[in-house]
Amino acid sequence: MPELTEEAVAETPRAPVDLERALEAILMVADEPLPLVSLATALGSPIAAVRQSIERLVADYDGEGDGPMRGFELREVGGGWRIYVRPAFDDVVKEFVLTQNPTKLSQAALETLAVIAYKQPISRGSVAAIRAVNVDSVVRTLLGRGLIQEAYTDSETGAIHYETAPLLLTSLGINSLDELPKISPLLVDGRDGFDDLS
Amino acid sequence: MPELTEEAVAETPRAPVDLERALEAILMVADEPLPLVSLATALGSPIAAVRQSIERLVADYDGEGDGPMRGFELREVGGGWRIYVRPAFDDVVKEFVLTQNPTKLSQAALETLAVIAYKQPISRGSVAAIRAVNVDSVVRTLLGRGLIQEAYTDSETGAIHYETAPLLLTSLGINSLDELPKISPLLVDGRDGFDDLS
Amino acid sequence: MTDPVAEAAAVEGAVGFRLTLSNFSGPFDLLLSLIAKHELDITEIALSRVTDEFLSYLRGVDTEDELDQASEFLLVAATLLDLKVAGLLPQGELVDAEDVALLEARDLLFARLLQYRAFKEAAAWFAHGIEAESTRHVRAVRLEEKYRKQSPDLVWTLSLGDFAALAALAFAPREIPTVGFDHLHAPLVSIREQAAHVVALLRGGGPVTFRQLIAGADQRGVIVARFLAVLELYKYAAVTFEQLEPLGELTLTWSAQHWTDDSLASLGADYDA
Repeated sequence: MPELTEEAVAETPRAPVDLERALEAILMVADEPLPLVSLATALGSPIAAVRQSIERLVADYDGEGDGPMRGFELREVGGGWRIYVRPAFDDVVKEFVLTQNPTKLSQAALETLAVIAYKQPISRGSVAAIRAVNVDSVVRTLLGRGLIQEAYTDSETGAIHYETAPLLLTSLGINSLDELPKISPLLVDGRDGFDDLS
Repeated sequence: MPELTEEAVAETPRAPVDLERALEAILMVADEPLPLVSLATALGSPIAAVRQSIERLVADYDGEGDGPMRGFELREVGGGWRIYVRPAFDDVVKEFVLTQNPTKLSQAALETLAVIAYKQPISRGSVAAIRAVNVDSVVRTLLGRGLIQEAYTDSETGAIHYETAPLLLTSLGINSLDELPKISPLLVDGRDGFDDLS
Repeated sequence: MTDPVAEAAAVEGAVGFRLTLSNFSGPFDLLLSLIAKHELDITEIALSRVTDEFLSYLRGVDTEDELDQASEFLLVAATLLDLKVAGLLPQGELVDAEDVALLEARDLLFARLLQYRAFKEAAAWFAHGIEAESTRHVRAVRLEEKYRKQSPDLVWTLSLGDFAALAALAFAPREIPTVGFDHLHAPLVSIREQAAHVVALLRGGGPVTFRQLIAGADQRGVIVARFLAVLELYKYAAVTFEQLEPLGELTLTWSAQHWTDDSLASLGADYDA
């Protein structure tokens, strides 16, 4: 991905309406969340203009303009934009999509995922220390699900450090890790010496 | 698919607007063209009503109502209805597809291809277990590149098994899979504990 | 939620201990459940009140097989017991270092419990989020044939040998072995990383002696790994070596014809097993 400033992308300015229609066309073939910068690159338009067009499309589909509220919506999830069915119609749609809903994550897997999400990058040993149980098989499950990935291997200890994968954001329906709930209030009194436990 | 007459489907009539919104929700996620009768069955609406709603949607997307002409269109193909990119935007979409598809396969894609080549036919789950990462998107890439193909679907689990396509042989400059160099010492271990990966 | 017992068995593939302790994922999980059962807050009193119950869960553990999995429980149990015994002593009088150590152990236990509880609550948020999102439907349709044809042609650069090496790499266990080093508390050394170091030193340069190769390596593990790396590189015909007399100076020369970073990645795979 080339680095782009908002200005640099500008080449052939188009009328905003064209841009919205072109965006719709691209969104029809997208198979992953599309960041503004990818859209701007493909369209040869300034990021600012693309952002505005996206905002207008969101409002359009939400029925805030002249048209009706559509059966679909434009959502920003996992760092990009994609077309989703509007929640009210999720049930209607169900039988038309081949959903192989994976088995639910176990409590142990969810807790391990939470530890990794808040402490990333983190080694398996450190996760095990926090959870006070062996986490090897749970980490394997999370890797296989694509919810976490290897971040790096510590050159001294050889310990693999893990981080959350982009799929986690999509699975949670959030746009970035910043949207995770703050964990410090959950720790109540935030005792000293907490950080060096891990 | 049960046989349905136009009358038999009628059960819970809905307001036409609702019907259009539900239809566009379904059409947004449908991969295959959907016959009227399937849509009518799913929505519990008379076929005639569904046909009218479809016609209104076509006109709507074509900009014949109050709204703009969309970047997508609703078209009847092979006896069913599906949403496609509007041909006027073919160039934009082609440009986008170009930027999304680099000419070289990623390391992850190559490794997955290697696993499939040596273990075929193999399900996605089994590849994921061997590589210890989620391989859904790379398998899609390899399918799209014509390097692998579906071999069969396991009748019990419904898991699709993949095999390499002739293009791989051509790319490697060999005539048959027998010519793949043996790497057997590394294949014997049959890794314990990986079976529980979905 | 699914049946927790079946879930624990299926997900962890665990035998024995987890099942004996029904469905608690670790000692903190059990402690928190016990404290919650008595509707208590996390305090010293709460801990002393649930200690007996906690210990009763441990009585199911009898075989050596389960001991490994039980060790974390036993550690917590020991701390709890110490605290309970100390509770019989007059309060507020710190007599010796042992008491101080006990207070530290107690605070550590509290801190870890609180931390565990925080992550447990976060996990509930994750579960809810994933559950809610799993009902959503995203547009993900096959690319139309006319656009697929538009994809630029693949540039294939791998030779048959490269491809096999890649397969070997993919099938090799991804982790550097840790067993056997843990109890020595020695840092783990990766042969592949040491090989990278060796390659960097040798490649494009003149002959290097093994003595120079291990200069600055202060750990035996690193020296061993570099030696193994040299042997691996020799197997790949990437280096040649010369030793004029037994136990004499070993001189290495870079001799690889086709060397890529991929070759390095597949190096030492045998040692991974």
